[in-house]
Amino acid sequence: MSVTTYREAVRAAIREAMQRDERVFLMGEDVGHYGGCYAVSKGLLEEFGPERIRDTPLSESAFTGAGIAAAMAGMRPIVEVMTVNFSLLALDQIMNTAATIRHMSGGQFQCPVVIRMATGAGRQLAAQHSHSLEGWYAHIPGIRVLAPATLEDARGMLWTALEDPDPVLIFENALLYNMEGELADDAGAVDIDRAAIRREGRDITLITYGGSLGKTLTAAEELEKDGISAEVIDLRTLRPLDEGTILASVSRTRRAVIVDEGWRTGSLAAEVSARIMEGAFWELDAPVGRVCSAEVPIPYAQHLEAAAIPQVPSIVAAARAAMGR
Amino acid sequence: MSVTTYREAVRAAIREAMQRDERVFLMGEDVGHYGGCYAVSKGLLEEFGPERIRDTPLSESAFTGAGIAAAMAGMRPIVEVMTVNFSLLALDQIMNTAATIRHMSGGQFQCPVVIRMATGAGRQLAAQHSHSLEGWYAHIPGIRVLAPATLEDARGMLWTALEDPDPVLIFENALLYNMEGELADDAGAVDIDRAAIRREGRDITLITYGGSLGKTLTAAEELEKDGISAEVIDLRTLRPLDEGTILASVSRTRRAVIVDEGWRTGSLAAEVSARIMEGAFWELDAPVGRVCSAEVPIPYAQHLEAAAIPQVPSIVAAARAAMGR
Amino acid sequence: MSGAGAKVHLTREHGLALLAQMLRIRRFEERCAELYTQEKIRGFLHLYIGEEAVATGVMETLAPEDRIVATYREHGHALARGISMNAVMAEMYGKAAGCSRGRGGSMHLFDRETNFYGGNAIVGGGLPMAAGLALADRMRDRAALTCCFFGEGAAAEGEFHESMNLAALWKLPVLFVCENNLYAMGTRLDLSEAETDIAAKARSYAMPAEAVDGMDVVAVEAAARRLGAEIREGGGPRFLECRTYRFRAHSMFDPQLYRTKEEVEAWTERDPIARLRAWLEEVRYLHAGDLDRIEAEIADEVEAAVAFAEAAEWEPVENLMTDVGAEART
Amino acid sequence: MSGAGAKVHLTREHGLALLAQMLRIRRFEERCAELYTQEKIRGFLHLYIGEEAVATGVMETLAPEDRIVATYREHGHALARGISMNAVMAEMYGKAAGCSRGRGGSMHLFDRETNFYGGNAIVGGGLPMAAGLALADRMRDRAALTCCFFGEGAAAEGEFHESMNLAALWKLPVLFVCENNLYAMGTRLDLSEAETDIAAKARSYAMPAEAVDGMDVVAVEAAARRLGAEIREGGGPRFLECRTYRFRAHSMFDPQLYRTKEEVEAWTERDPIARLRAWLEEVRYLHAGDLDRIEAEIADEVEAAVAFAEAAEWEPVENLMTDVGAEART
Ligand SMILES: Cc1ncc(C[n+]2csc(CCOP(=O)(O)OP(=O)(O)O)c2C)c(N)n1
Ligand SMILES: Cc1ncc(C[n+]2csc(CCOP(=O)(O)OP(=O)(O)O)c2C)c(N)n1
Ligand SMILES: [Mg+2]
Ligand SMILES: [Mg+2]
Repeated sequence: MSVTTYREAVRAAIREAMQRDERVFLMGEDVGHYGGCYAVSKGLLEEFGPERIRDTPLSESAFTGAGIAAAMAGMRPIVEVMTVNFSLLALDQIMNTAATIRHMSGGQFQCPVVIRMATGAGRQLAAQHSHSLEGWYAHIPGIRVLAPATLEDARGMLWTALEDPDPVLIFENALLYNMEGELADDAGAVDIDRAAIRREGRDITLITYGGSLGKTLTAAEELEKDGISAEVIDLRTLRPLDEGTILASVSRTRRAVIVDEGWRTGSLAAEVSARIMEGAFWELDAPVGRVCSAEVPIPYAQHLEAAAIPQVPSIVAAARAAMGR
Repeated sequence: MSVTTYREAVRAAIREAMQRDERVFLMGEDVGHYGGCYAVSKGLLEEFGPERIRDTPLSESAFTGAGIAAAMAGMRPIVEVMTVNFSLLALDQIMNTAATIRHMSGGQFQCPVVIRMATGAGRQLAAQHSHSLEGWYAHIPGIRVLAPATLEDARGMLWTALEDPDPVLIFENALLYNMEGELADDAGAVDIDRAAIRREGRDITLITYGGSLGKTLTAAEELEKDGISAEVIDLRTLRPLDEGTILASVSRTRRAVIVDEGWRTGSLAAEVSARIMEGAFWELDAPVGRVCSAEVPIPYAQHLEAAAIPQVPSIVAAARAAMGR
Repeated sequence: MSGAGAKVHLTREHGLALLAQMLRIRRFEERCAELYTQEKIRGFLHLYIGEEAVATGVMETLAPEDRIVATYREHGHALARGISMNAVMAEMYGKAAGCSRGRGGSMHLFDRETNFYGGNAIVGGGLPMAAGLALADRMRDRAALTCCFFGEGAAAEGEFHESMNLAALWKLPVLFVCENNLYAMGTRLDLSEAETDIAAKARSYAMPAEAVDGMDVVAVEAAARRLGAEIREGGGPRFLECRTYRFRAHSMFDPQLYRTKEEVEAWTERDPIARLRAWLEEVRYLHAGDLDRIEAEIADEVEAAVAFAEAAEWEPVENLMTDVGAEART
Repeated sequence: MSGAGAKVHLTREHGLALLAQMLRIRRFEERCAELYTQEKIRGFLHLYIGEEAVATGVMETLAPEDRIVATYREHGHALARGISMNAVMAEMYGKAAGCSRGRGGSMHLFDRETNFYGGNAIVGGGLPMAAGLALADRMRDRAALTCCFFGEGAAAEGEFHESMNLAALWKLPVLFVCENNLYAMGTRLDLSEAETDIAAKARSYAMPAEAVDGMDVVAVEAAARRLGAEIREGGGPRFLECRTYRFRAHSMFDPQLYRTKEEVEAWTERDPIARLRAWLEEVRYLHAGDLDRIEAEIADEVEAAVAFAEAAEWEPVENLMTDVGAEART
């Protein structure tokens, strides 16, 4: 075991992939000379050179599209879109090409691209730089959507994603990059199919992912003090959803709250709630609750931003409400 | 009353708006010389001239952004994005500018733009031309999303939308353009806040919008033959949702099925289901069902496409299942 | 042939092959138009009639390992590239034997065998794809170029700009072929572009570019061959603007309010097929009976394709979800 | 001043005003950098230090009815346009008295009073906005121009391409001002553009364009005035590339691995403030005590702004949802 950070874990994953498979390369804005907007790729240019650590112009649509096509032609590109906020400029390529090409071509072409991006609010970056759209992306058939919330997943999801023959989007919550913890020295690839139970509990299931996992675990501790035993599910893979794990847990606890940094209406939390409705209605002792972001463009001021996104107290309150307390 | 079509109703609405308010103009690809991709704006160039019926280059981001800004500077533009499929190219301007500008500027600027687009599958246009993303757009705070499903709404929503001080997106299901029916000669502005009960019923609530309204009404007729009395709600406004109407109906009927042409995961139907979970759980006699599109890029072949999107039999089946039959 | 064409030493055999290819595309599409009225073909149908010299001329110069990216107006490209007419016609019908297994239709012809990457229906959407395919080839030291066809309307899209720069910046082996038919649906070039010289646009990315008479198949071929050679020598991307004209409506729904009959007629006089034929007659390459033979062969091929498509199976509806993702992960 | 500047007849008063404006921006930002380390200012902070001549020179030429669109690096533009330093500083603090009511922060300064349309943090996102504001003015016969600032990095974006064409095609009254500071974050111009001559790019849209020494405030002002006059005469859009340099890091998180100290030092020698000051001394416009007086006034203004921001109220958290939509529909 060594102490590491989420940032370093992502970097180690990229390095290893580059070493293992020469078809892998990293491409995006400022991944090279700048060292990565969040310093994730720092040092990689020196190690692998500018062909494989490829700085791009500010052309989100073209370089994302180019990565998609390079994957179709046999490479294994890791496209870094600096943040999800800018990915809207590349959405046409993602939805209309990457996600459709296999089906539309009758299975002839495939697109094993990995597209990584930072996501999330909480750093006072205001309305245009604080989107949490990973749940929204999970609407699109033909892609897989991952949200690594732990060091293990930051370290291990990338390789599995690169081995996937279809496009995989990886959303890294920017607040996690500095998260520190222990990681096994031989940590490696992890599955990208199943949700994980991060904490076992009996009374209620709290379902979350990405940047909200930490808050949700803290909330579970608080609830424990109240005598409420909360199970915490980290979805990990937002598309396709691991419905089995969710339904099994909720069927046991009979109550659930979903914590999701996306805006409430049309959130992934809504989908999870609907799935529970469909799959475990008769098991429920109370309506499933949601703790999501307020439906507001995220404001700059710290207190307003904090009020706009899920926080430990709001999670605790929702869980208590679901317990009828 | 006169017989008219949905297409003509939209055209009449545009004409009237242009006549009533000289700040109104129409801008988009092929709205002028071509006469509109769906012939909606046919004849308007001759009547109003090229300044106000403004053909644009194939530049979705720039002309949508320009419309947004022209609204900020006192005009009342109607931006036509030919179809929702191309609107992804303009999404940055919609989400990062139109939807945020009022809040981000502390209320100093407002953006009374109307953005219209055709939406929907069903015409064998395959994966890149068959998106139904209006429910997906309903995720975004700061905009209003409308889905006119009737001649009255096609005729009446535009003016109300133009009077709205905030951005309004209007989604016209392309299959409706040829829909014919009677319309009052003095038909005019309609509210854009409330859902409408299109058919009263006692046993189950079918909730839908846009292109699926017709199928849902047909399904209700079929169900009637089975002795099931279905209420049909047309959401009309997808954002903000008229939760009151939904919950009141479901609380009466105690059962609901949502019909939504969007892909199932992360659909607007999920949001409606979650709202019912939160607001009427104790009233429900059965889990709320969803009839959505299959999670597949829409295929070209007619039988495959038909199988991919909601149809009368699938609606009937879902309603029967919710009735426990 | 005129201009550039005159300098090319065309054999009789090659001249006839070009004529046959263009005719083949023409007759195929004429048949498609009929089938559309019979509702055998549905969705959108964009005919290439009038522009056949472009795909025909360019495709002559490409090697099997080269890659092709085209638009929704790509029947001509698919046929000229060598996708069988049966597979293309079956795709138009939406049958399982279609070149995209019935998923794509007219706008989405694909073929792995011939490196045919669609059939892309988002205007401008194919350009980043071309850059990416070429990037992969460059990184893999694969000696191939990617040929990307698109209309002049696409030049207004942001994706055009970004892709042109990327290709030029990274010196990618792409041959950009702009089919300038003067209209994007009903929007005339000068109503959509401040600068109407398309080749000049390309040069603003420091990319060598030329314009050629797109109604002259020999000139198109010569230019594409020259530019292709430069690309293959490692010179980076090249741009070829082909000045052409669409004789038919944009799609089957277009009343063509935006152009005059006179304009269409004037361009029809420059029909690339008639022109090549006249020249072949002039130089006595076209012998008595040649044309009838070619037409007969094509008619046979087209009718065989129709018969094939008619007889072909529908994909079972249970396979709706096939190919959304890979069956098993590799 | 050098070049173009030499030909301008500058009064002493005007020269001192330019110096004071640039110094005002410089001192304000230096103070902001301190406040950032004290965590009074949070989020991203992009300093304009080194580039003050651009906003200062251009803004001199604009009329009150003109509109301004800027980027996330817009403190200088906001101050030069006349938004009070108090309101700007309070915004940096996130206070309710801020020019965006605390919603925007450093990247999103807005002011209706002075037609200041942000503070836009999507690179290239302001360009369609500029086109649209200008379109509205043209359609309303309002005699005003829209001045749009953006970095050279934005020139690679599709939104740049589309907006340039739209503005040129429709002859919209826009003055595009490209602040070419050679880097987009850490990406040097020649690593992101095949054609590095930015003004030449603009010309490819049939838009008249010039490049000017962006470290020479007088030259910037002269060029902006000339181009502005052409726009006001109905000549359509104009493009001004200002060659400048950012002395500080891109934002507060940037270790500047991508450029050498020597390069930064060489550019620092061309500091627009030092340069104007030297010239003002040379021509004896700057009298003894002038500079001290100016600096003292600015120091007072900056400290007053800090005090104002410190004392200002926070927006009540109950108002979180204010201004998502209009209170009442009009
Ligand atoms: C991004 C996008 N916008 C709009 C359309 C609708 N559309 C389809 S073809 C076309 C015209 C394209 O013109 P051009 O590029 O010149 O090609 P041509 O059809 O003339 O061959 C338009 C506007 C589209 N498919 N994609
Ligand atoms: C669309 C988009 N992509 C990426 C970013 C992240 N980013 C912020 S500033 C910047 C560099 C912009 O460079 P330039 O346009 O030259 O302006 P400068 O910062 O040099 O003033 C980048 C990449 C962004 N804000 N928006
Ligand atoms: Mg064209
Ligand atoms: Mg720069």
